[in-house]
Amino acid sequence: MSAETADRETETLSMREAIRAALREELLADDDVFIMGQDEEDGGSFEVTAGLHDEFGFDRVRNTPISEAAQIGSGVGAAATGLRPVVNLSFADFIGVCFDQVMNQAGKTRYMFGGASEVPLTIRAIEGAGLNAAAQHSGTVHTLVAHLPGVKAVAPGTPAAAMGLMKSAVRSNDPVVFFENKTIYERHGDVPTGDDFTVPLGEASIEQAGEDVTVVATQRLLGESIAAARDVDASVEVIDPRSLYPLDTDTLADSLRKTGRLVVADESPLSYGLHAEIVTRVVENAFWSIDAPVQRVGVPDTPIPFAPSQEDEVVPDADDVRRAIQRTV
Amino acid sequence: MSAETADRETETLSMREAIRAALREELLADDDVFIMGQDEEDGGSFEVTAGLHDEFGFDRVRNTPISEAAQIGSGVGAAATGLRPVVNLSFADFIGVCFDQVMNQAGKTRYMFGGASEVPLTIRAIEGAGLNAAAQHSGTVHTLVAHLPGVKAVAPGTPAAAMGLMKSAVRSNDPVVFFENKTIYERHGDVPTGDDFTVPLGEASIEQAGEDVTVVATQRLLGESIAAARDVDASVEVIDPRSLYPLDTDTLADSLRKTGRLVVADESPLSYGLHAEIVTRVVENAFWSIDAPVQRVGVPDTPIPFAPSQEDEVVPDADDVRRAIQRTV
Amino acid sequence: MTETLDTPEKRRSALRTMVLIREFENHVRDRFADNEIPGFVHLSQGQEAVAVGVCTALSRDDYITSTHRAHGHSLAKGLEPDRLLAELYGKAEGHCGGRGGSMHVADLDEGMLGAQPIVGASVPLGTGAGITAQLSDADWMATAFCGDGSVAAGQVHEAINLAATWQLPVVFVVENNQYSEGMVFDEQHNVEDVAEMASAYGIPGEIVDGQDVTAVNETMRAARERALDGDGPTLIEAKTYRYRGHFEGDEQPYRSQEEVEDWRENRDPIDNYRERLAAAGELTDEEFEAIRTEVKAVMADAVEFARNADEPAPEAAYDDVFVEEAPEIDAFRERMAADGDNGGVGL
Amino acid sequence: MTETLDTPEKRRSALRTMVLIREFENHVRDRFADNEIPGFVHLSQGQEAVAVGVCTALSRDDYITSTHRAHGHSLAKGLEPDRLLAELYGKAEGHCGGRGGSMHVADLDEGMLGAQPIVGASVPLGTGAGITAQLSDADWMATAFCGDGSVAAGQVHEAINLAATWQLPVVFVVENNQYSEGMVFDEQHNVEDVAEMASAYGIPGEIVDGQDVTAVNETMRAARERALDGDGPTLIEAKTYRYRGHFEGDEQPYRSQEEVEDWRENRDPIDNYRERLAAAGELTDEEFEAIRTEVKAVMADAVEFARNADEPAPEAAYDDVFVEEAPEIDAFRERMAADGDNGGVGL
Ligand SMILES: Cc1ncc(C[n+]2csc(CCOP(=O)(O)OP(=O)(O)O)c2C)c(N)n1
Ligand SMILES: Cc1ncc(C[n+]2csc(CCOP(=O)(O)OP(=O)(O)O)c2C)c(N)n1
Ligand SMILES: [Mg+2]
Ligand SMILES: [Mg+2]
Repeated sequence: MSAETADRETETLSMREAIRAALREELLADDDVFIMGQDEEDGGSFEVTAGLHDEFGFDRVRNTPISEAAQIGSGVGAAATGLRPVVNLSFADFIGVCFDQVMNQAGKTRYMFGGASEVPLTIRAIEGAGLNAAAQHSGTVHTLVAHLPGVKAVAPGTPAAAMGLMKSAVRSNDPVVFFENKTIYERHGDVPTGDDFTVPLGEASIEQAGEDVTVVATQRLLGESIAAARDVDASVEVIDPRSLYPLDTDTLADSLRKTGRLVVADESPLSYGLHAEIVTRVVENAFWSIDAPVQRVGVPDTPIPFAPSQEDEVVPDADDVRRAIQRTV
Repeated sequence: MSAETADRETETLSMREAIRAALREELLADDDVFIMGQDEEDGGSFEVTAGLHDEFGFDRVRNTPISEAAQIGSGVGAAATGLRPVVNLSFADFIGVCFDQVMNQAGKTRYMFGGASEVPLTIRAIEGAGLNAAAQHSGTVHTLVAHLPGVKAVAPGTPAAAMGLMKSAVRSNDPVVFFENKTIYERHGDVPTGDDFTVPLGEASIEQAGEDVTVVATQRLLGESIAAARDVDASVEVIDPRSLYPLDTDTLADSLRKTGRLVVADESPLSYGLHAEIVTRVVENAFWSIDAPVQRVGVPDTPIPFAPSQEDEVVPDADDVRRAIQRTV
Repeated sequence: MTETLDTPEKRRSALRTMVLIREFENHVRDRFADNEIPGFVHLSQGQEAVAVGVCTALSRDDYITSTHRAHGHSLAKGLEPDRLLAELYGKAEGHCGGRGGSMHVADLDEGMLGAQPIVGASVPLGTGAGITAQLSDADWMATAFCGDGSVAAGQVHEAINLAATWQLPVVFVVENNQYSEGMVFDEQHNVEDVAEMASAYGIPGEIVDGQDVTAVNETMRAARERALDGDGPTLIEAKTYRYRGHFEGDEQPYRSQEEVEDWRENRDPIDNYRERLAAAGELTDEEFEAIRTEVKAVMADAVEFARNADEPAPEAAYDDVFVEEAPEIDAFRERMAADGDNGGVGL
Repeated sequence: MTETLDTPEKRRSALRTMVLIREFENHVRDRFADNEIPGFVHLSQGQEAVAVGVCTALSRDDYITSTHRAHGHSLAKGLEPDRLLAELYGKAEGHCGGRGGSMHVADLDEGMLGAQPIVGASVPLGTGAGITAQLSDADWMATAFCGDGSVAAGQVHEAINLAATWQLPVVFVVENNQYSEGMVFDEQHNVEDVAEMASAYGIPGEIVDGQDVTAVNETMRAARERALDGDGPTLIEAKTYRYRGHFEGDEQPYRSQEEVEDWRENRDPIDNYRERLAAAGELTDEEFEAIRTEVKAVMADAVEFARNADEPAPEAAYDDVFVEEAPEIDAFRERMAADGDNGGVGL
C-alpha cells in the first residue's frame, strides 16, 4: 500500500477504470482537454475510454485517421496554441511512426523557442507482452522515451498511481507520455476517493517496505515482484518508480542505504534499458552501501516472439524476480 | 594506438576519408551494394560520399526524395530481396521520422519471420553538437538505437575504426546503424593499408593503456579524453567501445579489474544514456573490483541550445572528463 | 500463376483458392474461439476475390507484401494451408517456426515477403523489393497490399511517391473494405475513392470491383505488365468488404448486421463466381461440391497437422535475432540452458 | 495586416517589407561570411513575394508555421528585425533568448508559432493550430509554410489529410523554389505541379506566381476566407526561386549561375513590384530610395542591436527544458553553479 492510500477513504478500481475515471474528471474539469485517437469513439484499444465519446461528443473525444505523426504533431500544435490534447497512440510499438514528433517536436519546442510556448500534451501508449501479440504489438519502449530531453514519462503499476498520474499528466504544462501495460488493465487496487487525488510526476512509491533487498519494479512486474517477495527468505522492499522521468532517485537511494541489495525488474529489453539507469543512479548515490552485485530482470534483447512457449521464455515473471532476489542474499 | 594498427603498414586518413574509402571499396567489391540518400549524388551532408556518384553512377549512388521512412523501409525491402543498401539518413536527429522502420522493420523482420529473410542494411547517421546547429541538428541518439532488439550500432572514434567498421557493417547480414560524429570528420589517424582491413562488430579498442583509471569514451570525446588524460596525475586507460551493440563487455570489465575506477564519456543525454549501460555491465561483471564511485560525462538532459555560450555549457569537453577523472582518484 | 483466367480449369482453380481461403478462415475463427489459436487474428472473409484475382496474375517469382489481414494473400500466393495454420498455432512447423503468428507470415520461396501489421509498412517493403527488381533487371515485380485506412499513413505516401519517382516495377493494391477498425472511410479521408490519390504521384489509379475475381485479375495483369515494361507503378483500389469484425472478438458497434448480410447475400465473391461459372456451363453443382469436399479434407488435414505439430523449443526464442551472433544473445541463451525458464538477468 | 493591397500606402508597405527581407538577408549573408553569425543559415532571397503576399493577407491573430527558411515569413508576420537578428546572433535579446537561432524562431504574440527545420514538421504544427481554432470557434486561422521538397515527407501528407478530413481552418503554402538542397523537383516527384496533390485530399489546389506579391495576396485572401468560413483547407503552390544556395556555403554544383541570373534579372519580386507601382504612378524613384534608405537605417540599427546585445547566461541553458522543474535539471543547474562550465557528471 503506497503512502497516498494510507490514511484516506478509498474505493477499489481496476487500472482500466482508474485511467478512464481520471480522463473523465479532466474532461469535466477543463474544456481545453480533448482526446483523439484511432477508434477512440468506440473506446480505443482495450476499451479504456469506453463511454467518453457518448458523454462528451466529437469535439472532446474523436477518431483520427491512421496518422500517428499527424496525431502527435498536431497535438503539439494544438497544445502550443492553448488546448490540452490527450493523444492515444494505442500500441506503444507504434511510437516509431511518430517518434520525430515525440522527440523533436513535443520534447524540444519549448526549449528551442526559448520558452515561447508550452506543450501541455499527454500521449497514452499501451505496452507489454503476454497476449501472444508477437513482435510488433508486445514491446515495452518506455526507456526510449525516458531518454528524450524535454519529455516526461510515467509507467504506473497500480490503479492509484494510474489515476493520480493521469490527472497530473493532463494538467502538466509539459509533454508527458503515459505508459499503460496491457496485461494489467484488470489489476484492481485501492484508489483514494474525493479530494481530487493526484500523484505528482517524479515520486516513487514504496509498495511494500522491507529490510534486506530492494526490488524496483514497474508495471506488471510490480505484481510479480510482490508475489516473488512472498517466496523468499528475506525481507523485501518493493518500490514502484511510477515516474520514469523525472525519476525519484532519493527514494531509491534511501532504500539501498537500508538494504544494500538491488534488483530492478522491468519489461524493457535489458541492454540500454531502464534497469541500467536505476542501477547507475543508485551506484552514483549509494555506492558505499551496495553489498552485493545488482540484478536486472527484463527481456533478453529479443523482439517478443509469438509462440506462447517462446514468449514465456523471454518475458520475465515472478520466478525470475525470485531467482534474482536469491542471488543477492 | 589500437591493436589493429600496431604491426601493420598504415596511411594517415581523416574520418571522412576513411568512411569514403570504405564505402568505395565495398561498392567496388560487391555489385549488390548501393547507396541512397538525400543529396547523395553531391556527396550528401558533410561531403562524405563526394565523388562516388561520378564514379559509380545513379544505379549505385542515388538521390532520394525527403522521405526517410521510405528510404529505410524500402532499404529493408531491398535488403530482404538480395541487395545491400547503404542509406544515408544524414543528421541523426532525423531518425525519429523513420524510427518505426529502424525499430520494427529493420530490427524485427528476420526474427518475426522465423529467419525467413536477412536484412543486410547499413544506415549512416550523423550525430553530435559543436557546430551551433541547435536542438534539431545536434543530437546524439545512438543510445536509442543500441536499445533496439535486432539492430546493431557502431560509433567509431578513430579513422581506423571508421574504415574497419564501415566495411564490416556493409558486409554484415544484419542491420547496422553507423553513427558518425560530425565534428571529427577532420580527425586524422593511422589506418592499416592493404589486406582488406576490417574491424569486427563488437570489439572495443584500448586506445591508450593505463593502470589507475579507465575512461570509456566515444566519438569526439575519445579525443577529449586522451587530452584530459595528459592533464591528470594518474595513469589513464582510454577505451573506445566502437561498437555499442554488441558491446565488448569483456574488454571493459578486464580494464576495471585492473584500474578499479571508471569514467564514461559520451555525448548522449545522461539519463538513460549509453553511460548507464556501460556502468551496469561493469558493475555486473567486476563489482568487487570497483574502488570508487563511477562517473558519467554527457549532456545534462537538455536539448542542444543554439547560443555558443550555452552549447559550450551543456556539451562536455576535455575539462569535464578531467574533472571526472580527478573525482575518482 | 501469372495467368489470365482463360480456361475453365483456371477459373475453377481460382474458385477453389477462394473456397480454400474461406474455409481456412472458418477454421481460424472457430479454433480462435476455442482458444486453440493464440494472439490476435484478422479475417479477410468477403475479400477473397482480391487476393485471388491479384495473385493469379502474378508469377511465383513476383513478391507480395501484406498486412495484418494476410491469410488470403498468403494462400493465394501459394503458401500451404497446413504450415500456415501451424504458424497461427505458434508451432515449429509453421512458416516462421511459430515466431510470427497470424500477423507475421513470410515465405520468400513462394514470393511472400512478409505480412506487416504496422499499418502502412507493407508499402515501403514492396517498394524496396521493386528497387531490387529494377537494379537487377529482374523479370519479376512486387505487389504491396494495403488497406483503405493505411493510405492516411505517411509511410504509404512516401513509398508510393518513391516508386513513382523511380518508376519501379511495383503495384499497390489498396483493399478498400470501407472500414479501418471501427472507423468508416470518410472519418479518414476527404475523397470518394482512394484511387484519386494516384494523381498525386502521376501514376494510373484504377478502381476495380473487388468482389469480381475476373475483374481484379484483369486489372492486375495490366498493371503488372506496365510494371515489367518499365512504365512504373499502378495504384489499384479494389472495392470490397470484410464480413467479420476487424479482429476476432470485435463487437462491431460501428455497423449493422444488415449491412453485413446484404454483402454476404448479394456480393459474395465466391457465390457470384460460382454462379457465373455455372451459368457459363463450366461448373455443375457436383463439381462445386467436389471442390468443397476436397478443400474441407485439406483443411481437416491442416488442422490435424497444426494441432499435432511441435511446440517450438523455448530456447529457439534466441535464434534469428541476428544472422551473425552477438555475445549478448549468446549469454542469454546459455543462461537459459543453465537455469531453465529465465527472463534474463543482466549481462 | 489582413488587407487587400488596395491602396498605394498598403502597396508601398508591402514593397517595403520585401525590401526589408532582402536587406535583412544581405546582412545575414555578410555577417555569416564574417563568422559573426554562427550555425546554419538558409536565405529566402528571391522568395520575398510569397512571404509578404501571404502574411499581408493574415491578421495578427492568425498563426503561421515555418521551416528552416524562415526569415522572410518571420519579418512579414511582424517580427522585429533587431530581435530576429539578435536571435541569429545567439543573443539573450533574441526572440528565443538565443536558444533557437536562425532555424528555430518563434514569437507567439505575433502569431509566429515556430520555424521547424525538420522538413515537413511545420505542417502538422499548423494543422494543430487549426484544431485549436476550430474547437474554440476562433476568428483566426493557421497557415503552414513548407517547401516543394517537403511534400515527399509522410508527415506532410498525414497533416494535410487530417486537416482536410476535419475541414480545419488551415492553409498550406508550398513554396516551390524548384530545389530541395541540391535536388531538382523531378528527382522527388512524378508530377508537374505540387498543386496536383490537393486532389488526394479533396481540397482546392491553387497555383500562383510566387514572384507576384499581388497574386499571392489575392490567392491567400481567398483561401483564408474559405478557411474562416468553415470550408476547410486550401493548398497553395507558389512558384518561386531562391537566389542563394540551400544554405550559406552551398557551392551549388546542381545549377548554373545563368539560371540564377535569369531569375534575378527577369523575375525579381521586388523589381517587378517596384516597376508596377511606378508604372501606376504610385512610386517615384525618390520614394523608392526613401524606402531603401529607411530600411537600411533600420538594418544598421538592427546589426548594432544584435552585436551589442548580451550573450545569454550559460546557466540559462537549463531553463525551459520543462515548464515544471525536474530534479534532474535542477541538479545539473546547481552543479554548474558550483563548479563552472560543466557538461554534467551523473545524477
Ligand atoms: C501504425 C499503426 N497504427 C495503428 C495500428 C492499429 N491498426 C491495426 S489494423 C488497423 C486498421 C487498418 O485499416 P485498413 O488499412 O483499412 O485495413 P483493414 O483492417 O480494413 O484490412 C489499425 C488502425 C497499427 N497496427 N499500426
Ligand atoms: C526530416 C528531414 N530530412 C532532411 C532534412 C535536411 N534538409 C533540410 S532542408 C532540405 C530541403 C528542403 O527542401 P524544400 O522543402 O524544397 O525547402 P527549401 O529548402 O527549398 O526552402 C533538406 C533535405 C531535414 N532538415 N529534415
Ligand atoms: Mg479497411
Ligand atoms: Mg525547395
